[in-house]
Amino acid sequence: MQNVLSILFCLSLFYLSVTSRVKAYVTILRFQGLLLTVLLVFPFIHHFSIFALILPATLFIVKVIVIPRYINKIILDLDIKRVIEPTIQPFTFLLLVIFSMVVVFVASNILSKSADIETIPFASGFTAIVVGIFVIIFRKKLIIHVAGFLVLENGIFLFGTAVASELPMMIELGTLLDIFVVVFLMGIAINKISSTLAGFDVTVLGRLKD
Amino acid sequence: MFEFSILIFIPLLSAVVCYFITNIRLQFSVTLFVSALHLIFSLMIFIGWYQPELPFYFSTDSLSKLFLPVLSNVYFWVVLVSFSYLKKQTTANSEEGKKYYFLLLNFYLFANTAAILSNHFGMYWVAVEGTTLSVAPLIYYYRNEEALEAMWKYLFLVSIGIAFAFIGILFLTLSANGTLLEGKQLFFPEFVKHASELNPVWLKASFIFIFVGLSTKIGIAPMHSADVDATSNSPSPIAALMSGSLRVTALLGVMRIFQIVQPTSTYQFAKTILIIGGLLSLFVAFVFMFKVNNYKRMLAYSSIEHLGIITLGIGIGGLAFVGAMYHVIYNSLNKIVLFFTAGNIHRKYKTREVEGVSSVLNILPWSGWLIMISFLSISAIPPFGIFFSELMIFEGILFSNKPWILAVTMFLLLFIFINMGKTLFQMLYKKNEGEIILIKKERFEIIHFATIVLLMLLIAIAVISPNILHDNIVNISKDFGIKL
Amino acid sequence: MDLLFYALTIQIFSIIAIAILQDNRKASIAAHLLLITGLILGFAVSFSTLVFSNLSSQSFSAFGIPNELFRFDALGLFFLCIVQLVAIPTTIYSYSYLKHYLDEGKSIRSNLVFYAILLISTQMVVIANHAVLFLVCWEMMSTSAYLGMVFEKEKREVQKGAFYYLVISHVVVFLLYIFFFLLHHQTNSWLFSDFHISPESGNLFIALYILSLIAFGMKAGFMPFHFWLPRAHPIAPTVFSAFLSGIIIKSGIYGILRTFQFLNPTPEWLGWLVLVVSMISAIFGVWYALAQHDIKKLLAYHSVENIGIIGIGIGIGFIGSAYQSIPIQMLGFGGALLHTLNHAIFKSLLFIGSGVIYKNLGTRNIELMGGIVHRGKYFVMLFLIGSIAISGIPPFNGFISEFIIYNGFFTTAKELKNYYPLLMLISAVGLAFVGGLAVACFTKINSIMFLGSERKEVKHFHVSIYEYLSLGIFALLCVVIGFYPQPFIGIVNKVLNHGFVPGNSASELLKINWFFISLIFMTVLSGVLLFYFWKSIVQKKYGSRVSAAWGCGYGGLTPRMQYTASSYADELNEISQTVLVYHKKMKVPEGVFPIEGAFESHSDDLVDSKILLPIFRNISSLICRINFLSYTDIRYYIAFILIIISIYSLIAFLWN
Amino acid sequence: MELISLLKGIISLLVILILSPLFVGLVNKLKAIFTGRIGAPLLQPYYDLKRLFRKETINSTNSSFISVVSPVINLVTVVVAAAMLPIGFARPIISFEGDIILFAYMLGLARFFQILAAMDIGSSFEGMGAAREATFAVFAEPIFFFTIGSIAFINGLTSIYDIYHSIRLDNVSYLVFIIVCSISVFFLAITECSRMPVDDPNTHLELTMIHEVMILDNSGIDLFLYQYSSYLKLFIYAILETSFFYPFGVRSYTVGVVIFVVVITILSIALSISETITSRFKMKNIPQYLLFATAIGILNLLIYTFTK
Repeated sequence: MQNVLSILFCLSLFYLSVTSRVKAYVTILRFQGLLLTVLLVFPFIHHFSIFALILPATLFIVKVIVIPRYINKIILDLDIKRVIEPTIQPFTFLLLVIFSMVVVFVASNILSKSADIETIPFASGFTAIVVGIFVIIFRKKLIIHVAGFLVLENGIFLFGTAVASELPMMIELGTLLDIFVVVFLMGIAINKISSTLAGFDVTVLGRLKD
Repeated sequence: MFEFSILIFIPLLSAVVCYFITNIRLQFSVTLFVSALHLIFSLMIFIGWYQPELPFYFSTDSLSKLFLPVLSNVYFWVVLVSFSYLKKQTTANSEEGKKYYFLLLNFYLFANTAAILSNHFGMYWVAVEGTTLSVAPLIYYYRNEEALEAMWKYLFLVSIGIAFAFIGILFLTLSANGTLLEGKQLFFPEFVKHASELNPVWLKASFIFIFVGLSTKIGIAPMHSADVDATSNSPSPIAALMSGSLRVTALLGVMRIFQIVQPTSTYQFAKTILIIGGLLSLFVAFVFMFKVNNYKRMLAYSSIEHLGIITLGIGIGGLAFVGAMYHVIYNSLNKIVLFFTAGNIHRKYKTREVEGVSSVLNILPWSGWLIMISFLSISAIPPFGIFFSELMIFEGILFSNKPWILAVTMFLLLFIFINMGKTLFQMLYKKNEGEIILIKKERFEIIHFATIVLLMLLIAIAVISPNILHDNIVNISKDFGIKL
Repeated sequence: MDLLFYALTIQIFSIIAIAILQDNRKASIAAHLLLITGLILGFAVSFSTLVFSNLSSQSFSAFGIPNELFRFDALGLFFLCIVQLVAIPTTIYSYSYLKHYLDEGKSIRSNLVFYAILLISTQMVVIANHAVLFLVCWEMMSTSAYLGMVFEKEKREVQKGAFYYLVISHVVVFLLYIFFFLLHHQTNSWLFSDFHISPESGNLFIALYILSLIAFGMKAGFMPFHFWLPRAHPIAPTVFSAFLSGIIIKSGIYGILRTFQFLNPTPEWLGWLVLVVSMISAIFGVWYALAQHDIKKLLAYHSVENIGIIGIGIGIGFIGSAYQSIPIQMLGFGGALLHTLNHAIFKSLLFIGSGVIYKNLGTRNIELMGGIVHRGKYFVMLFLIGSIAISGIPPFNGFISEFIIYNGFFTTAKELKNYYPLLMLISAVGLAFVGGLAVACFTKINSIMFLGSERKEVKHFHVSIYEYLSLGIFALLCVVIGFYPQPFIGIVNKVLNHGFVPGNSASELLKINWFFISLIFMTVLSGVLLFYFWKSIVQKKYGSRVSAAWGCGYGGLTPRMQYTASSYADELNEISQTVLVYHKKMKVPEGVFPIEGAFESHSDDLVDSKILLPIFRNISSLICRINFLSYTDIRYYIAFILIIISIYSLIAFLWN
Repeated sequence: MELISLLKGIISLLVILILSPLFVGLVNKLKAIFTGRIGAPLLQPYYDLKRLFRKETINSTNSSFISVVSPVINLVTVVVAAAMLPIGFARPIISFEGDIILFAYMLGLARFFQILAAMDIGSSFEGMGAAREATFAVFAEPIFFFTIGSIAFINGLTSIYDIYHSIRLDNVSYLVFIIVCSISVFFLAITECSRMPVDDPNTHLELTMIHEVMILDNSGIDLFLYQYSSYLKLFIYAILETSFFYPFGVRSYTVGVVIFVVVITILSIALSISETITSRFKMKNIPQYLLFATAIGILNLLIYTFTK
């Protein structure tokens, strides 16, 4: 089951790498959030407890509802153009993603010998991290950068579930809170940037140099 | 529980208070009170007048005992000068910045204290992220384009770095698989206890990720850029806060994982990585000192350099490690002085470009002489503390198994000194033609008082060298398995 | 020894006095008084200890201060005496110097504070016994000297030269770090009194010596490390350049002698190395000096020369210690020590004199001076005494120390037969050559600056009583040591006997017939006076008058027709053109109605202008071409994270 | 015994003081004869001195106390230097370990003041002379050390008296060595006393002179002192030269004196001949000339050191 979800996750990453619409990113973020929630809820089917549901609930609220809405709001307010501005061809990007994915899978397969880990969630989580970085590196729009950052965070989350360690709930919540605040601040920053610098991609951020 | 509330809850509380009261002066007094309280308590804990028993996820050991006073000292002075600074430093749209200034400071204190006192990787991670979040708006105090850009870069890059650190932490849990620690919590003490059983492959990976991730906050090259931007564009007290305490807090995390790595087979590897990082930072500082034309950036690079020296010292180990611990203290003190005085100059000349500044010694005698003296002290000239700590570090390097590093370090430091001196002295001495120097007294302000006290402290600690400090540092090096 | 620390404390009080007293003049008076009292007291204590007490015990306990921090052995006390002796008149001069600036309404507090710190730290340097304390005092000395140097900080060349000096002292201290680390590591102690390493330790021994020679030699200004002197001395305020040249460069000598105490016996080649380097420094130092027109720069190069002469003595001493020959060591080191004292005296005299001239004429270019003798006769006499002394000409103190060094040559030749006479002879010839050049140089500056008629109209020439006092004290010392050297020789002998030249019995220094020499000098003096009276009587009888000089029948001689400094030195400079980087610019008047012609000669420092600066320029241009790190786009930053992580992982993968 | 040797010393000093003008006169006379003139009488120098003594002293308007004391210092130092020279194996008055250094430096003192006095006039003629004097002195010093000094270093003797005392005839290489030494001393003498071909004592072209031009503006008693000390100087170098040629091993004072007289005459003949047949060098070439003399000394020394 976990593996299935992970595969879906990877598919979402592929879609991410070929799509050229800003909206699609938000949808993908929603989708991934949903996947992660399911992934968390899944164990509780056997032994149910309200208390244990707090974490998935917050996850759902933060990652599926609040953050995507917030991003959408920013996009609408600043009416950012619908198309992203890639700095390389989508095809090349896809190749890059596939290549890194293969590398990650092979590597994690090798590594799984030394420690027992479910290869597929682990690898797909890691791939998500790499892809997130790629998105940030090869896209210009700041909002897309935020999306990339979120993809990366999702990857980390998936990967965290994969390494089968239960971090205490308090800390999980703290993590979520942090992510939320970060995104919130970034949103404000983007607003400011678009207002003061009249633009919302990295090319306007070139003042600080020696 | 009492001291816990003093150290962690009261800052949070006062942050809330600051949210509700609008009067800046009142906010200031509350914050100052809190900071003084914090300073007293951390000193008492450091001196060991009583052992605080802290709740879950928190505890004190020799390392945090050392780092806590560093934090609260820096914080205290920053708060002390902040009020006069805010009064003077009014740009067109820094009003709302003022509104949240003290709130964020308090929140920063809360988060940073939590980070230092936490004995759990997860808690540490959350707290460090918290410091980032509290500092980022403070960087944006001036509400101008540079500040905005700096804030964005800092926030974004550091968040990603922190994310990587989180991956590192996860790797650490992985490395614990199949040992007693499996399924246990990520407490440092347990890990330190059973370190030898950890799986080396994952341990290596986790060290790499945590080190690189936190480097974005420490400012280890090549992840230093955002740090430099942030330090050079934030208001001076915040810059002092960042290079004085924030970087050190991030360094704490690296030292924690280093402490875990120490008894294992990964130790040598970790040392090598640290040495590479330190040398890279030195090199970066060396390169940019040649072309820097903005004195606040210059100071930022200088703190890159000194964090690099500290990392190098930790990586070398032995006497260099002890030197590095001393260096942490002295560097934080010295950085405050430098940034405060630089702030004065900025306030007078309204520019950060070196070209725009001239004959400071005549126009601002106090600040001019103070910045000159603090420059001399940062470039390891006695009787200031840095001299002694660098002495230790150098000797440690010379008698480690890689003495050639000393040659490289000295070469880089020499050129850093030359270029920094050239830039600074040009500012201090240069007299534009046709400019009439009228020797007028600069008013003696709280900020000068603070800097003078700090310089005195810098000398006093070095000359008196209190036993408590020395013993504490010896304990730390014991924890790190260093035989002296 | 407590008294000595009281003396130091009194000097420290001067700083406080400056801090608390509001009125500049009061502050300056109080500070100078305190400094001078402290110095006199200190000198009295150290001198009496050096002379009267038997210095058998290595270290005295001073109140409170534990023994190992300070140490009052013979060598330290000797240098302490030199420092204080020179510091007293310099401080007296400093008062009138600063008074001059006070009248202009310039703030002198900072300068005074740094001067006080400089004095105190320099005195501490020579008595420090703990290596770290030594380093601390050493750095404070260099740094306060720097801070004092930038007194006239608005001037570009002041900033440059002073900073140059600061950088050099930074390099020196880096080298000293390594030097002391190695010693510490070897002897497992920080105390000078415990440092001793025998040549058996092979490479370490050599490495230590090389380090110490480079570091201390750089401070002392041996060639090729002399380049900072001619830059730092001219721009410093006179008080500081006098102290710099009189004392601070001697701290390098002190260091080298200490090193010898730590590490002996020396291998012979080391002695030769030192000897050759010093010979080069002496010859080319004075030759460079000959090519200068800036009086202070010229004197700076003369410091290089004299350091060279001291170094020759040390080299002889090293050779002696290689052969375990006591007489050679006595003469070599004795000559070095005495010349250190002498040079401290007359170089300070000359620098202060140049300061007086600068104050009155407002220029340091000797081509614009002349005829000062008609303004200040006694001043010129004092300066002349210094010049004769520094040229090593009898009957003043310069001759005495050079005489000892010559005797060192003779003794070395006598003691160690085979090819030594030849080598020693060549060295002696070198020293004689230096003497000749020095005569040429000092006749040049004395005659051009003082004699003849005024090339540039001198408004007023006033020498204050304080200036006369300090100059007078120095001149008196020159004369006394020249005419009656025995006691000083005795002191030097004592210094050498105590913990320097091991196991010495009958001293070669005292064997020299000093009595006879001073007798001869007396005869010369009395003879001169006698003949002078006789001559004046004769002149009364046959009359004497004043008339214009002979100009081939051309009456209208003007000051500009006098011989110039550059033409005076031209023939000698031509000979070593390449080393001196000596170039002339000449505009010959041509045509039927010639417009005015022009001529100027100029000499750059070889090491400075041809080696160091190009290297530095190349490095900086190279570095400024590096810009792979200075991207402004955040995406590169993130890419860096990815790259560095993969690199580290690669390292981890390839590990062992 | 002590007293007698002291007496001998005083006598020899007196001899030097008295005979020095005569030597100059002798040289000039011989020169005149060689050039086919009758020439001035033998005692002409004495007459000159007498005349100058009577003249009125004239100082330049620019001159200062330097030019007042300089002639005196000049004379006194030269006399003291003269007092270190042995004549016919009488121990000179001043003789101690290392007096060879003092000898050289005493002459240095004389030169120092001579140059200053020349510059004191403030005319460029004297300037030229002074500059040349200084320049050539720099190269003359080494010659002195390479000749007499070399003997000192080889025998480990540092007193002029002992040095000459130690001269032996026993082995040939040493003899050769001594002879060549004497040759380069001859060069030295020519330079120091500014004779041909370095300088022309009786030219009257200001631009070409060295010593003469330095005292161009002096007169009366000053000139008297200068002249007398220059005569002394020439004679001193002559003695340095002749002392090489003592019949080695003879230790009798009278014989020594006799031979001294003989050798002095021979030397004066040699000097006058050389002055007759050579002509002045260009100023530029004089350093080469001096270096040549030095080279002889070095070569000689090398040969001697490595043939033993």
